[in-house]
Amino acid sequence: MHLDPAILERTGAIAGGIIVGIVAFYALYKDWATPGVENQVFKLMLLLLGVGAVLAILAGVGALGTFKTA
Amino acid sequence: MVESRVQPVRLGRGFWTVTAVLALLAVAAIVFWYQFPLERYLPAAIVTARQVDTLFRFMAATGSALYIFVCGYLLYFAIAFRVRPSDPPDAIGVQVHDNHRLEFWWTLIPTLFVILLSIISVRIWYEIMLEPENGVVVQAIGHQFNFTFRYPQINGEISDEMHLPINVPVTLNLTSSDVIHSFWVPAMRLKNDTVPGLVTSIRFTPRLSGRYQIICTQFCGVLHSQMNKQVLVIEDRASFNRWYHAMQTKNAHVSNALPAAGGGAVSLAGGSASAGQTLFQQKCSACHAIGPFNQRIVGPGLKGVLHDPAHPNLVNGDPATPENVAKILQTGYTGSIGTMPNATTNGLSNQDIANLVTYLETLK
Amino acid sequence: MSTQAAQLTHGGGIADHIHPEPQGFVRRYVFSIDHKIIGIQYIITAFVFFILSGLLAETIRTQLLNANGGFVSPETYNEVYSVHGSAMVWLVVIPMLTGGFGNLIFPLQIGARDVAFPWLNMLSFWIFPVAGLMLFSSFLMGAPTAGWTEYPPVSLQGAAGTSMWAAAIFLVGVSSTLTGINFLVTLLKMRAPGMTFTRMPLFCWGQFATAPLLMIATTALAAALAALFMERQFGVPFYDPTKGGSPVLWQHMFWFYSHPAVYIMVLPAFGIISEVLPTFSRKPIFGYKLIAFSSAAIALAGFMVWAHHMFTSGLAPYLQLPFMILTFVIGIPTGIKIFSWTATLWGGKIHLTTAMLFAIGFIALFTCGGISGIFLAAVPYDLDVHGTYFVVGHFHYVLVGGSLMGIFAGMYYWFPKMSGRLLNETLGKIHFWLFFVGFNGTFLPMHWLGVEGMPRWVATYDPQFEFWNRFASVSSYIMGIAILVFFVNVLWSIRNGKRCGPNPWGGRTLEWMIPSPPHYYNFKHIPTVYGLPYDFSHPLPYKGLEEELTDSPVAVGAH
Amino acid sequence: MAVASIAHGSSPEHPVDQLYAETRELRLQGFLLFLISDCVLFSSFIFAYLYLRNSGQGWPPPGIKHLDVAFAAWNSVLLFGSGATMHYALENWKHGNFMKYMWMLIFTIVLGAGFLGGQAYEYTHLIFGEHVSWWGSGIFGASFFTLTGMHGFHVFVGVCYLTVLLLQSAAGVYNGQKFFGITAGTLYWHFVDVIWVVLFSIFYLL
Repeated sequence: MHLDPAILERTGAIAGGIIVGIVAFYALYKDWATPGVENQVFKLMLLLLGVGAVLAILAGVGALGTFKTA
Repeated sequence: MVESRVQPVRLGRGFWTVTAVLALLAVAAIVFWYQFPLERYLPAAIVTARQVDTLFRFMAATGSALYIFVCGYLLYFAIAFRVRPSDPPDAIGVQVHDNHRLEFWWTLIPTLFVILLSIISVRIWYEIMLEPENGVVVQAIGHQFNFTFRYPQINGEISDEMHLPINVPVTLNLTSSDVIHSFWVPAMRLKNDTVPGLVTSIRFTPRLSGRYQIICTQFCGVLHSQMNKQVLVIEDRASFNRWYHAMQTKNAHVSNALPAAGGGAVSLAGGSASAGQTLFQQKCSACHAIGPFNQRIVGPGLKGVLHDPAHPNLVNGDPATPENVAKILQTGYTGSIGTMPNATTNGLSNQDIANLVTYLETLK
Repeated sequence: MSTQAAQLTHGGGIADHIHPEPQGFVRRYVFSIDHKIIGIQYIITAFVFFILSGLLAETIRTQLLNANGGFVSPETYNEVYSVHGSAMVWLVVIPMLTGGFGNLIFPLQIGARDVAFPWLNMLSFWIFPVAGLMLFSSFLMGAPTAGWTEYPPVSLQGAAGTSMWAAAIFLVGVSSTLTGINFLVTLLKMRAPGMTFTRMPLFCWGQFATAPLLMIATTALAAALAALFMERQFGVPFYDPTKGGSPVLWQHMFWFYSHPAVYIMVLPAFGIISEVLPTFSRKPIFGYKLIAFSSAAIALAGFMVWAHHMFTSGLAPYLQLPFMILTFVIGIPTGIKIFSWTATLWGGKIHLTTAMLFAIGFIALFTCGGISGIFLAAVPYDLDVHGTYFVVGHFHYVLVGGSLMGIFAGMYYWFPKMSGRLLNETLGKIHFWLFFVGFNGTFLPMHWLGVEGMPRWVATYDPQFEFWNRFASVSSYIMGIAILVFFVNVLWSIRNGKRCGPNPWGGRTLEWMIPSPPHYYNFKHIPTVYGLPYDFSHPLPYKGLEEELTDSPVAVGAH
Repeated sequence: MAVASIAHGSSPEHPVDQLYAETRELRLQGFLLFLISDCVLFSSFIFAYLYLRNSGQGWPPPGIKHLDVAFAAWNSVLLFGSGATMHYALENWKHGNFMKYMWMLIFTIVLGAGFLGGQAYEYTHLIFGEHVSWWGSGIFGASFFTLTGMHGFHVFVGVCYLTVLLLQSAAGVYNGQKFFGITAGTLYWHFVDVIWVVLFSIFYLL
């Protein structure tokens, strides 16, 4: 049976997105109390990273993305 | 920290005298600006021009008043408080750091002035923007280096004078065929840029008949300084109509100027290949080579565009016939290989299109 | 960047750390990492470019002597004023005020031994002359012609030099950005103990307000220039409407930089004036906090008004009003500054030295430029005079009458600190009066020329304007003579000027507490600061400066 | 040896002195400011892209067949993942787990390189498959290739920098107290990630 590479990519995106998202938000939760300038920046970055992961998941399930996928 | 240790500030008689003198000067300046006969130097050709003058008088009056006070005090202080030879070398001035009441007032007064100025400007801005829309519609197109004008019922473009009837609202649509120009009539106190690929419009009502210079105020190339030759003629309704009909008959043979994008097919009869060639150099050669299809500048090379067995179809898929080429020239093209603007943006009349197609046919 | 400070890796804290003075001419004066030398390098280089673009300016005025021009061809004329404008803005005023006086003075004033990243500092200096030469070399391949704003699409048609122009300005931008980062870190982290922000001299406040503008706004310009370069060289469509681009996009990106740039060019000058006035009127600056915070306010608001340069550009009408009103609002802090300076003179013991004359002249001329700026901010009036000589008059009042007068004030004020000698006061006063008269004669008539209908960027003009243009041209020659006097003065005084002690003017900021020229390490002991410098009735608010003027060796810092 | 140098960080040959602390402060601030101005650079181009996109000719422009969102999402996940591993690289360094740190760093480099490979594949597909080019495809080609190319270059620089970090840490350049290089690398890598979050959403999802 023929397998569309897009399916693989989407599954990869969803799975990876979930992992990265969990990791990012967990790290954010763990570092929440850390002091210091760079740690504040790190937290912001982790937050945005989590957002990125969520976006990747949404794109993977096809909820987002105006261009029609292949 | 600044210690607000304000010593009692004694302002001597000299200070008050100077203040009085400056006040007089300021009043004089205000009177001057409100009496100054601006329109003798620069007639107010349209209705809103006088509003702009009002704004100018207000800003000039308040501005000069403020300026007189600042500079007057500067001068007076610099002279009155200079070190005298009698002073000991280590003499110091009055050690006053600040005076909150004074600072409060000179923060509040400019703020109030700014509010007042904003109100006045906004009102006048509205009067300029809300000129009536129903009126003569004229299009002015900037070229390097002149303006051309299009009227609804006149074919072709008029390039020397722009006539307008007095006391009739005008909507002037501005665009450009090459680079940014700016359409300015000093007597109108109004200007707007003519931006290629963009149609902006200004609305106004002529109120004073006469001949006024049209000037380009945006640098547009080598001969920018020469781009002030054209004239705006404001005249009474009767002579305007006379001019209008004269133009209609004069341009009757010229094919209609503005093809509605994608509108009726162009008559390709009577195209002149030589005219087309010059036109091609001016308007097309920037993007199209006279070479084989894949010799691209931006668009494909056009050598033998109508006679190329390798490319029986045009880029938009239509068969390569003169009519379809004319259609592309008219409506423009956007596709994977790029974008070509339509005849309006390129400033091509149907006659131009006919000339171009005839020229392209000669390329074998 | 993190490697730039790598040489500070041994010894005590930075404040106590002195890297050994390099020996040999090259390491000392050419590739120096000493902020004082770098500052002087900036000033000299900027003055060289100032002479060049000054000559271009005189070329412009000579061309405009006659209504039909004829001195140079229109093409050349367009190249001349474009390079004149670009060079004056990017190669003269900005480097002089930030890289030059900034480097030279503010580390001394906050009691630091150098800027945060000395090597970065050297790098940003050496980028600058290279970029300058690139800009002027564009004459060889056909210089840009579309003015210093280089609006597309006409700049896309420009000669090959336009791309060179873009590259050069991009480099200057890189240099500015690095300087901004460097200065900001220095001001945030390297102030002497006790030097709180409300005790900083106002020149430092000027730099402190300027640095973020350099750092942020300049990067936006870099993007715009990169896009222009790519479009010109590789045909990547950003601005060309026939390929879907938008010419107005350039205007947004350009002015998003170039309006803050106006404040980059004037805030440090404000700072200089705020140093000169109290020193020579023997009186604290009036309303220190108001002046300091209004600088910050101006810098902040400067980011929100760029589109007031675009009222005629086909901007959506509803966008015009907010930009107009915000621009009016900027007038308030500026007005406050002007009033405070004027009030500083009141009840002083005013020494009318040349520096002081330039400071007072600055206030007079800058106020005029500010008021005509309000005119231009009002949309209805801007729709009339935008793109005319009124605008030319306005920004020359702000940039020449403002920034340049500030630069001259700074030169006369700090030249002793650079060289250990005074500039000649007599020549100085001649310089000032010639310059003041010539300046007003040149730029005042431009206002009514513009109102009556003389557009910018013209090589020939309507004969009705001939009289006032001739008047302006002749006055501009007087200005030229004044500048000549200044350079004669500098060259003469470097050798023969009266030797001066550490503090010829009786200034009270930290740079006057140490020898002139200062030692390589600036301070033997980093002083502790106890208050504002400007209070003449109090003893100096510094401790730990006792040995600065003795021959005792510098005591701290393990090498 | 490197391990040792972490284990007892302030060994005599690595005194943790006041100078280092202050220098680190300066470098940190300078580096953050540099990232800010770099961010402004990206923001300007992003502004340009959104401005052109909304300049009224419709989006996606005619002739642009499709951007492969599925593939892009998958590729982005690689980069985001590398961000997470980089974070844990720094964490492990701080807790002195040298080997874990090295592995995390290596993962980061591999994932980053993978992302670059994916982008290269996407470019070739667009250029040769779809005949979309940087200069010939109107504002789409211009903004897409300029922005993603700029970002790709940043990723490339990051990969090189992290490789250098890897070698340096192997050679024991850093120790338990002096590891600003690693902190800076992490900051930079996070920055590159976050920029991609924005680019991904505005180009593929918007």
